Amino acid sequence: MTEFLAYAVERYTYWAYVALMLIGFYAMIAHGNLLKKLIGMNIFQTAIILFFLSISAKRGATLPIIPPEAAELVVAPPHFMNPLPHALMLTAIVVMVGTLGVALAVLIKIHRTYRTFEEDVILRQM
Amino acid sequence: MSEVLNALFLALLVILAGAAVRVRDLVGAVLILSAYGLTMSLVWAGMGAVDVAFTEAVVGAGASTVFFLATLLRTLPREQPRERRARPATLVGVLLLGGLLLLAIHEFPAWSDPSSPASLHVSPRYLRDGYRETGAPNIVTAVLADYRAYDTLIETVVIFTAGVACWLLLPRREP
Amino acid sequence: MLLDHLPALLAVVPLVAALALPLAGAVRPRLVYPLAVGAGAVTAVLSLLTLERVLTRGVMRYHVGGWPPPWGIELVVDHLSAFVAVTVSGLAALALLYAGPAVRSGTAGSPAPFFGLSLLYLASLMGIVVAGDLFNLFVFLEVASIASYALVASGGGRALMAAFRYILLGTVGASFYLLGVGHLYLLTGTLNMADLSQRLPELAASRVLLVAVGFLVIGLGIKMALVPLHGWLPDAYTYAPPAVTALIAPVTTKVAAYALARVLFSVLGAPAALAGIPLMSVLAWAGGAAILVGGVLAIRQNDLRRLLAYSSVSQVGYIALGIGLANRPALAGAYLHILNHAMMKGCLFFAAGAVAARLGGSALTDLRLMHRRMPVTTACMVVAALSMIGIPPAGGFFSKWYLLVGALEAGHTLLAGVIVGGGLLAAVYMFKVLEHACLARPDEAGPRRC
Amino acid sequence: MIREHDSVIVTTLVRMLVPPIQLFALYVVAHGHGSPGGGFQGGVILAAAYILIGLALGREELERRVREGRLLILGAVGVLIFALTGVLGLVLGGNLLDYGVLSIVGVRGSAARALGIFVIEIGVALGVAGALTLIFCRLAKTGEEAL
Repeated sequence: MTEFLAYAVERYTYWAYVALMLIGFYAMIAHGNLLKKLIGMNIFQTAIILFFLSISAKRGATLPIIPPEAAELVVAPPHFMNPLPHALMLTAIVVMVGTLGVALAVLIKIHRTYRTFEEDVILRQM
Repeated sequence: MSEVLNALFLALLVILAGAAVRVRDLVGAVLILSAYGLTMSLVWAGMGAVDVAFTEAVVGAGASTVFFLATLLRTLPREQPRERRARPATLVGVLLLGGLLLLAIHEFPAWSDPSSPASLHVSPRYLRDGYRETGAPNIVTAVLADYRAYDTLIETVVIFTAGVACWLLLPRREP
Repeated sequence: MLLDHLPALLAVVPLVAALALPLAGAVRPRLVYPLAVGAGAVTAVLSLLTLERVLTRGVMRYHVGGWPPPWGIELVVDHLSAFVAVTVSGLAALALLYAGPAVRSGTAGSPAPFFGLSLLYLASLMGIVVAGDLFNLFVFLEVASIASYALVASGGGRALMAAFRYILLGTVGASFYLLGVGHLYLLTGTLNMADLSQRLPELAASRVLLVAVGFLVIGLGIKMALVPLHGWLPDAYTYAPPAVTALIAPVTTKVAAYALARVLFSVLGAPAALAGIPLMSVLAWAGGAAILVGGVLAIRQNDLRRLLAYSSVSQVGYIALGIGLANRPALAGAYLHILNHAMMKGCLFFAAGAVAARLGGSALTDLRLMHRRMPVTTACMVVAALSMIGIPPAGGFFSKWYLLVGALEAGHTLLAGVIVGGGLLAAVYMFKVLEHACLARPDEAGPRRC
Repeated sequence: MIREHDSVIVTTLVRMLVPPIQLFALYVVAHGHGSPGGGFQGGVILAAAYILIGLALGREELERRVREGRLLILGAVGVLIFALTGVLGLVLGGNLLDYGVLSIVGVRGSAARALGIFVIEIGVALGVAGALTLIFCRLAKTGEEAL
C-alpha cells in the first residue's frame, strides 16, 4: 500500500494531465452543446501540452536562458531545462488558437442558420 | 515553485476544467476556461517553461477568451440538458483513451529524471552550443527561430491560414 | 544549383504564392485566378523534376537552415514521396484550373480567399510529403486541416455542421498523432524519422512504444477516414462546394495514408508485432472491413456525391490493406492505388461538379439524359468507373491485381476474397450511377430498355 | 461595442492604456533573444491593443485607426518577411532559412544568425498581429449582426 502511495505521489503530474485529457475528451464527445465541445477541445489540447512540458523537466535545473557571463565557460546541459519541448509547444499553442478561430467562425455561421448551439436541435432542423 | 504549491495548482486545474465543462451558463464557462488558462500558464512557469507560460497567458487566457466572447456577443445562451443520454460508445472511447495513457505512464522515466532519454539526446547540443552558434541567450528562441525555424514559419502560416479562413467564411457583406 | 533545393521549393513555391495572393487581390483581383493556377502548375512541374532527379540520382536529403539532423529539420524525398508529390500536385493543379468557373459564378466564395486557402492547402500537402521530421509533419498536417475545414464550411447550410464535425474529429486525430509523437520523443529524445528508426529497435518491448504507435495509427486513421474512424468524410464531401470536393477528395485521405506508411515503414521499420499485438495484421483487417463497409454503404446511396464519398471510404481500405500486408506486391498495389484512386476519384468528382452545375443537382435521378447532354463527361465517368471496378486495361485493375497477389502471397485467402468482393461491390454502385446516366430515356417511367 | 454600457472611465483608461501596451509589445519582440517572449507573444500583445480598442471604444474607432482590409495584407506581409528571409538564404548559396548568408551585410558567424532571428521575429509579430486582429474583427462583427 505504501509502495503504491509512493508511486502515485511520485508521478502526480502525470495523473493531472490524464485527468484533464479525459475531462476534455468527454466534453468533446458527450456534450450536445457545440460551444461546450470547443471548450472540451481546448482543455484536451492544453493537457497534451502539459504532457510535453513534463518531459522537459530536470531535477535541479533552471530556465534555459544562458547568462552572458556563463557563455564564455562551457555550459553544462544538466543545469538547464530541455528547451526542445518548450519550442515545440509554442507551435502547438499557435495551432490551437488557429483551429479555435476557424471553429468559432463556423459556429457563428451555424448559429445564424439554426439560431442555436444545441446539436440535437440542429439535427432535428436539418 | 515548491512541490506542494505545484500539486495545489494542478488540483485547481482539474477542478476548473471540471467546472468549465459542467457550468450551464456559456459565458460563465468561457470565463472559467480563461481562469483555467491562466492557472495553466502559472503551472508551466513553475515548471520552468516561461516562454510557453507567457504564450499561454496571452493566447489561452487572453485571445481565446476574447474570441469565445466575441462569438457569444449578446446571445448569452445557456446550455440545454441533452435530450438523449450519453451513448455507451462515449464511455468506451473515454475509457480506452485513459487506459492507453495509463499503460504508458507505468513505464515512464521518473518525474524530472535528469538521465531520461529526452535529456541526453539532441537537446544537450542546443544548451551547450546554442548561444555560441545562434547568438541568442534564450535557448528556446534559438531552437524556435533558428534550429527549427521551418516549424516556426509554418506555425505563422497556421495563424495566417486561420485569418484567411475567417475572411472566406465571414465576408464583409453577406450576399 | 537551384535543383538541389527542390525538396524545399515544393512547399515554399505554393506557400509564397498563397501569401502573395491577398496582395495581388488588393491591387488587381483579376490576377488571382491565373496566379493560383500558375503556382499549381509550377509546383506540379517541380514535382516532376524531383521525381526525375530521385529516379536518376537516388534519395534527396535537405537540411533546412543548414543544421544537420537530428538538431535541425530534415526534408527527405525518396521514390515514394516523389511519386506521391507528383500525384498530389498534378491533381491539385487540375482542381485549381477546374475551380475557375465555379468561383467566377460565385458558388465557392470570393476568389482571393478561396484560392489563397487552396494554395496553402497544396503547400501543406507538399510539406507533409517531403517531411523527414515527425513534428514538422504535424504542423503541416494542421495547416492542411485548417484550410480544408474552412473550404468545406464555405458551402454554407448543411456543410456547416459537416465542417464542424470535421473540425472536432480532425482535431482529435491531430491531437492523437501529437500524443504519439510525444511518447516517441519521451522514449528516444529525437523527432527525426531516420534517427528514430535507428533508436527504436532496441526498445521494441517497451509498452510506451506500443502506446505511441497506437496513438499514431488512430490519429492518422481518423485523418485517412479508415473504418470505423470515417465519420467525418461522407458529409464533408457531400455538402462542400463541388470545386472544393474536387480539390480535397482525391488527395486528403491519400496523403494521410502516405503519412501512415511513412510512420510504419520509415520510423518503425514495419514491425510484425509490437508487445504481442499484431499491428500490421490489424491494419490489414481494418482495411478489409473498410472495403466492405464503404462498398455496401455506397450501394445504398441515391446521391452521386454521397455515393462517391462512401466509395472513397471503401477505396482507402485497399490502401490500408496493402500497407498492412507489407510485402512487395501488396505495397506496390497500395502505392499504385494511391495514384489510381486519386485520378479516378478526381475524375468522378470533377464530373459530379459539372453535373451539378449543368443538370441542377447531384441526386442520381438528376443524371437522366446525361449521356445526351454531356457526352464527353459521361464517357470520362465510364472510364473512371471501369478503373474503380478493376476491369483491365484500366489502372484500377493493376493495383487490385498486385494487392491480390500480395494477399495470396501472405496466405490471407480471406482478404483476397475481400479484395475481389470489393471489386464486385464497386461494380454494383458504379453501374447504379451509369444506369441513371446512360440508360434512362427521356419519357420513360416504366422498365428500362437495355 | 455595447454602446449603452459606455463610460468615461473605461474609454479614458483604454485611450491611456493603448500606447503603453503597444510599446510593451515592441519590447517583447525586441527582447525575445535574451528573455522570455519573442515575435509571437509580441504579435499577440500588439493585436490585444487593437482588440481592446475594438472592445471598449467601439469597432468604428478601430476601423478608423486601422482599416480591416489592411489587416490581412499586414498578415501576409509579415509571413512574407519570414518566408523571403528564408528564400534569401537559398538564393545566396545556403539552404532554406540559413541565416549564415546574412554575413553579406557585414556581420559574421553568430551575429549574422542573430540578425536573421531578429528579422524573422519582426515578421512573425506583424503576421500574428494582423491575422489575430482580423479574426477578432470578423468574429465580433458577425457575432453582432447575428441578432
